[in-house]
Amino acid sequence: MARLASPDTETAAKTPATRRRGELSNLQFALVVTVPVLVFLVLVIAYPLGYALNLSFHDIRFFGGYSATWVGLENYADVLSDERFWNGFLLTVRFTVETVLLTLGIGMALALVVRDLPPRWRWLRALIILPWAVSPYGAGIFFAYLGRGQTGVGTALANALGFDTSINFITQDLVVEFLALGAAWNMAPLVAFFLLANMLTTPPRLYDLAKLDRMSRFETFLYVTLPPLRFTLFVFTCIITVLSIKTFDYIFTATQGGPGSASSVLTYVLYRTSFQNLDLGYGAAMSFYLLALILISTGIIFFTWGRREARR
Amino acid sequence: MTRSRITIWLVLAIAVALIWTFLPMYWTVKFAFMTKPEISRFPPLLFPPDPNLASFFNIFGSDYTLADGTVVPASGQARQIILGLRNSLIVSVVVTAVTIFVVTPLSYVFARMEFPAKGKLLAAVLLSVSLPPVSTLIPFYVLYVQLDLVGTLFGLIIITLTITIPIVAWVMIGFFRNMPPIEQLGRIDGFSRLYIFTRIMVPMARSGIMVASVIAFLFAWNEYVYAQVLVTGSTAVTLPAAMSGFLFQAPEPGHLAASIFLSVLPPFVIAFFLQKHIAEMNFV
Amino acid sequence: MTKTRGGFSRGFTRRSFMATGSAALLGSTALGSGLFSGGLAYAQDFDLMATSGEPVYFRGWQFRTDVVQSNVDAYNERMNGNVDYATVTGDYPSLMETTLIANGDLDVLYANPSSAVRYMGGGWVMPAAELPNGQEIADSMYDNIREAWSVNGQLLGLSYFVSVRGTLLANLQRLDEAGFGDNPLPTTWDQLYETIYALHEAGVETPFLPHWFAEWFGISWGFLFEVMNRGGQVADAETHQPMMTVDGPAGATLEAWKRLWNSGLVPEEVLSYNEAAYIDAFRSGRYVFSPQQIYDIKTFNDPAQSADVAGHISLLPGTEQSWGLIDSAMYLMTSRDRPDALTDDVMRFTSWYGYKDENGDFAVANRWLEENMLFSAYRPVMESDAAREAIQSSVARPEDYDTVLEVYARTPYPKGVWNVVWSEEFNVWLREKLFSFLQDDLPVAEVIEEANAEITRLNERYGI
Amino acid sequence: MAKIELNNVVKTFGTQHAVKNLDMTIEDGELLVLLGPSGCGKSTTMNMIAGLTDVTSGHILFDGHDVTTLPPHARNIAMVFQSSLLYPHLSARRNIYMSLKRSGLSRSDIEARIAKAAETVNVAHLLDKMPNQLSGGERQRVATAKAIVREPDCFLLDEPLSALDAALRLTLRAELVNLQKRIETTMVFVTHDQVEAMTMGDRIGVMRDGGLEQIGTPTEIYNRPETLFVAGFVGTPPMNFLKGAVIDEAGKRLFVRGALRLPLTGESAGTPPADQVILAVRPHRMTLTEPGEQALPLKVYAIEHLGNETIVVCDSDDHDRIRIVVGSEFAASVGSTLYAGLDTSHALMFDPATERPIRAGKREVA
Repeated sequence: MARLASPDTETAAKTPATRRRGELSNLQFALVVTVPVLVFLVLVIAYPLGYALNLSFHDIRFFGGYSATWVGLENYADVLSDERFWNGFLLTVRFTVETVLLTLGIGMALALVVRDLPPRWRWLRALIILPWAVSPYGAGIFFAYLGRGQTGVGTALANALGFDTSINFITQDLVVEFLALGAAWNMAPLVAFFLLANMLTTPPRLYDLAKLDRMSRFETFLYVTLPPLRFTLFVFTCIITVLSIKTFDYIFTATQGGPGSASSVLTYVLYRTSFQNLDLGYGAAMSFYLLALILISTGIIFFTWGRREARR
Repeated sequence: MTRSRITIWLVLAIAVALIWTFLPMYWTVKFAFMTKPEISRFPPLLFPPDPNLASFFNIFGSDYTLADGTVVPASGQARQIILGLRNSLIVSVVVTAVTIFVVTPLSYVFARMEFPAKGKLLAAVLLSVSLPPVSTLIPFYVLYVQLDLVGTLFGLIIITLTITIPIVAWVMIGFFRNMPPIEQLGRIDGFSRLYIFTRIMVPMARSGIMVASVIAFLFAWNEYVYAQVLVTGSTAVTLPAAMSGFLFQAPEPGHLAASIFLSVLPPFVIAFFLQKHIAEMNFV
Repeated sequence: MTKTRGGFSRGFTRRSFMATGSAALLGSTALGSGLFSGGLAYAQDFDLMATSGEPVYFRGWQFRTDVVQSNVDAYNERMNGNVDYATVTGDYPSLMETTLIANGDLDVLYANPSSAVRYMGGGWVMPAAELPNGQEIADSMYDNIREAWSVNGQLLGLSYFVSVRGTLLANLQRLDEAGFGDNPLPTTWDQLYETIYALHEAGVETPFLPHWFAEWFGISWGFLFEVMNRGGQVADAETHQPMMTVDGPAGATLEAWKRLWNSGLVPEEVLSYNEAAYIDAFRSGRYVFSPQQIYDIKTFNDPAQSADVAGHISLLPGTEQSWGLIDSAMYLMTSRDRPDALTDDVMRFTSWYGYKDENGDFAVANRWLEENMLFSAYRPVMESDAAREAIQSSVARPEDYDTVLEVYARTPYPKGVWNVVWSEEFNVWLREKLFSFLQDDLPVAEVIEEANAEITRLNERYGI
Repeated sequence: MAKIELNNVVKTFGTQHAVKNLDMTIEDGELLVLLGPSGCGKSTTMNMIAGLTDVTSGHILFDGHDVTTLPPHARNIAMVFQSSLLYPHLSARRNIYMSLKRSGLSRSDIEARIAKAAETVNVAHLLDKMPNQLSGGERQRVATAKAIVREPDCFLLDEPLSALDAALRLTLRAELVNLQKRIETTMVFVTHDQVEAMTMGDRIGVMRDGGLEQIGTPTEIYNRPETLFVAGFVGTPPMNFLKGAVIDEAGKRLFVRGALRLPLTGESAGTPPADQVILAVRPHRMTLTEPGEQALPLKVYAIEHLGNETIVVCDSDDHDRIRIVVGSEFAASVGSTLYAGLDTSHALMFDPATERPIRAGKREVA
């Protein structure tokens, strides 16, 4: 047998070069699918940003006659000397750091638990994902009822065990930690699943190696399980940081920023300023500090950690 | 997998994981099966003493007679709950469909093609992830008033897309990046870019698209901040906005719990059946 | 008939705001429509039949929406109306304000007087005085309430309900258990606090649930009424100048609060309660005393709703001092741009719903009284036999009927801080400051000084 | 069947030059192997031949026709990708079918061709399996069937065997060569494995940093490497390099390095004197010897027994790794010193500055 070709098929297989005209180039194809979406997105980014930017240079008043007075950078300067802003800022940072650590830690723990499930028990994995499907405001309601001394599980258990006391987590000292725990409850399953997907790609031989090296469980985790997960952890650190700083509905339904202003994170301060006080110019200026906080935090994470991971 | 044996530690760990997962939900959802006095009892009850389904009937507008003959009246919020359920389904399904339809080609292009200004455009897409809804609410509201979109499903769908598109794009770009260079195979076989994309890449990306759909659906279904301002008190009210009526002002923890229970069912079902795809798609 | 609705300035206001951000996007809303109000062909009898066929948007917060809906249905059916009713949930006053600023689809809404004054200041409200039967409506109200609801002599809205927030409720059963059953109930705040500490000595862990919850009508209102109950004023009713002093009622209130907080008798979580949690907490029977809505006496004494305390909830007598403040709500009409015919329909519906129906009955007000013990501003409603029956069926002891009326009659209204455009802003400020006062243990004098300064600042800002 | 010419082909990605001024001719029916380390531009070159990557400048000709701007399918080529890529969601049969879907052939013709191609590479029994049900070797065969079913003018294979184990690679290598000879089609084969290149190629093109270092038959490449890089890259074990100098001593040229003084013989005898040269010699051309002026002292680093022979891996005095092939019975302890002599008639001399061979009389040119 020499060749498969037969004369009649040869011409057909040799398609003439005419198709080239009908085929889109990379750029054209990219333009066709991206431009409409990008225009949409740019509008929905640019419009509110531009609007808010304009507001932020004005003092907006609705009462005693509407007025918008140009005040330049005054709003921005005022924010920096606003005690409520700094209080909210510190609470946001505290909430975010705690949420990130708890979410990653708990996500990791969940992943380790479901990884080791024997095949017949694998269906349990499906249950662990469920809290992720709960909305932030739903999670807020759950944790409000769970944490309050009046309705909470602490009080119920304490009394069931015979202690006549009320255990309350919604206190000035604990509320942020408690909220972070709730946020972690909400988001950790997703982290767990992506970590699990990565863990399953680690060659089992490495674990045998670790055993031969007589590594302790902890060392095995540290030197075998953890390294391939680092990029995933980095990505989720970024995601959870952004989501935590942005979070509003969760805190709105859980504590309304309370008790007092103990959980009035920046988004809540912003909500009060813009919605309750209708101080729109000032609120807009504050929202740019909030945006800056988000960008700077993710920037810091990227430059101190992400670039190292990306190079790897 | 290092050890697949069931040890006492593993059982313990599973127990803790399950308690962690279900306790917070259970604690509120149990209210749905309790009467008002039972809910407000102090110290709080660990279990519904005499479970009943009154709240579920009430939120759909029916009175319910308890075993002892007490009639629990229907909720006045029932109309909004029913409306909210319908609207939430419409919004979520439409948003999911549009998001997937738009984002799949978008992220494919960003993940696998080179073109000018790609980096900057990508940055713009991702920047919109970090815009907090609280700060864009007022501008959007004003715009919507001018466009007469307040209180419309269409308006809510548009604004929800601004949340889902960047996030889903983010996930899908990662997913497409990790796929083998299959389009080269397709080009050798003489297929157009459109054919390669629609008939080869999309079928191959099925599990990624599934996960992206779940994410889009969840974000749309769970959206509350914009809905609160844009559609509360209108015929376009969504379930979260309708539910919040049980949370503020007049106390109806039972109804709240019943409607939360209702509201987590669809995402639960979806997440439950699609979780295996999540484990498959490894996008980062 | 000419009316001064100020339609022009209102339209202008909104457009200016929107133009601030987006001149290019601005569509041209009909400027002229608001210029002259719908000239209702005002005849002797106010014809309540709707004519325009266009929807009238009626929005309220979530309270017995079943009752509201059935009332609205009745109007729509009998008066050929096209009223679209829905509840607005969440942060009600802020959401309403946003809608009003934006000239959204909203014609009739619930509003507390302080919000109403603010909306009026924004130029978004068509006062009730502009109803063809406005004078008649005003005349049938109790004077003190009409005054509370008026700005510059103009009645803002119609009566939804009048209640006493901060009526001091007592759980008689818990008092008995603690061995205090035979003691007379406290009649002043100072006596109340003494009893609370005595109860605590006697082993009651949580004798008092103070009005310190997180809603906009929570802790700040708690402060307002305690100051007034002690005979003080937060700000002058006419000039709105601050009137708090360290050695006066304001100081006494804060001193009492500080002692209560530092004694640890009040769980910190109260500070994060919404009203649902606040009512549930008292309903659980955990607490002995608590300032609550007067109409919730009915809720708490209803076995179907509050099995643990039903039949045991009484109230402190109003013999020595007042308790609480007038918490009321109105039906307000907005001044949004809309066709004149529709404006006429809005007026017809508001009058029917907020005053008398086509048969001349206070149908809606009477129903509220019967179903939920919601009091009305209309004298004929409150002085009817039906009202007596409604109240008597809701109280724990027969003698409480008189106490209810006694407390109701004495209740003050904080006009100085409520009938002013900055009321909500001051409220938000006060709320945060009071939380901080408790949690950060701020000195009493400092808080009072700052509160006075804040009022002065707001007065200056708004040129009052 | 096609003769493929690359004329001054350049490919840049941004500022990075992936392929630099490449001139190359692939003869009709020839199996050309493109060999080089990863990142040398060999895959880019193949992609340009296939039409998958646009050429920045220069021309590609198939049988004298300029195809530079033609899309891949218009060039009538077939390609097998790294790890024998297949559409993962399609069966083997559908995968092969996809090659002809756009050909315009009738359904029955396509069926016949698929059957024939499957038979040719012996995968007829696998046609209804999905790619993830196939073993590595089976995938490779299916990918080959998918390629030959088009009856292309040219096969392009991009490291198709790289993910397979050694034994399977050996088998499939022979199969591919056999197939190529049977169907007499031009084939370009990209690999970084020099053994694969030597065993398969009619000719080998060695690439480095986007440029062609040398193109020639395996024998030429092996015996007459034209650059230091090629010399070091091709051959197992690789060539040994010794730095030193060439001096003229009484009309005879000597390679001098420390105490070592080696008279140059054979071709290298013509090497002009130079201060710095690199002497390259195959391990097979070195022998163990007694200490002396012509012996290179080495320290044993490792000993690799191959059965028929033994490779002694040593460190030279200036820490160059030197390998010597000796008889299979050789034994020595690691760290011990031994002495090696070498046959300079088989040694090549390179100029370290240009990395090119120093030929007699050409020294001054460089």
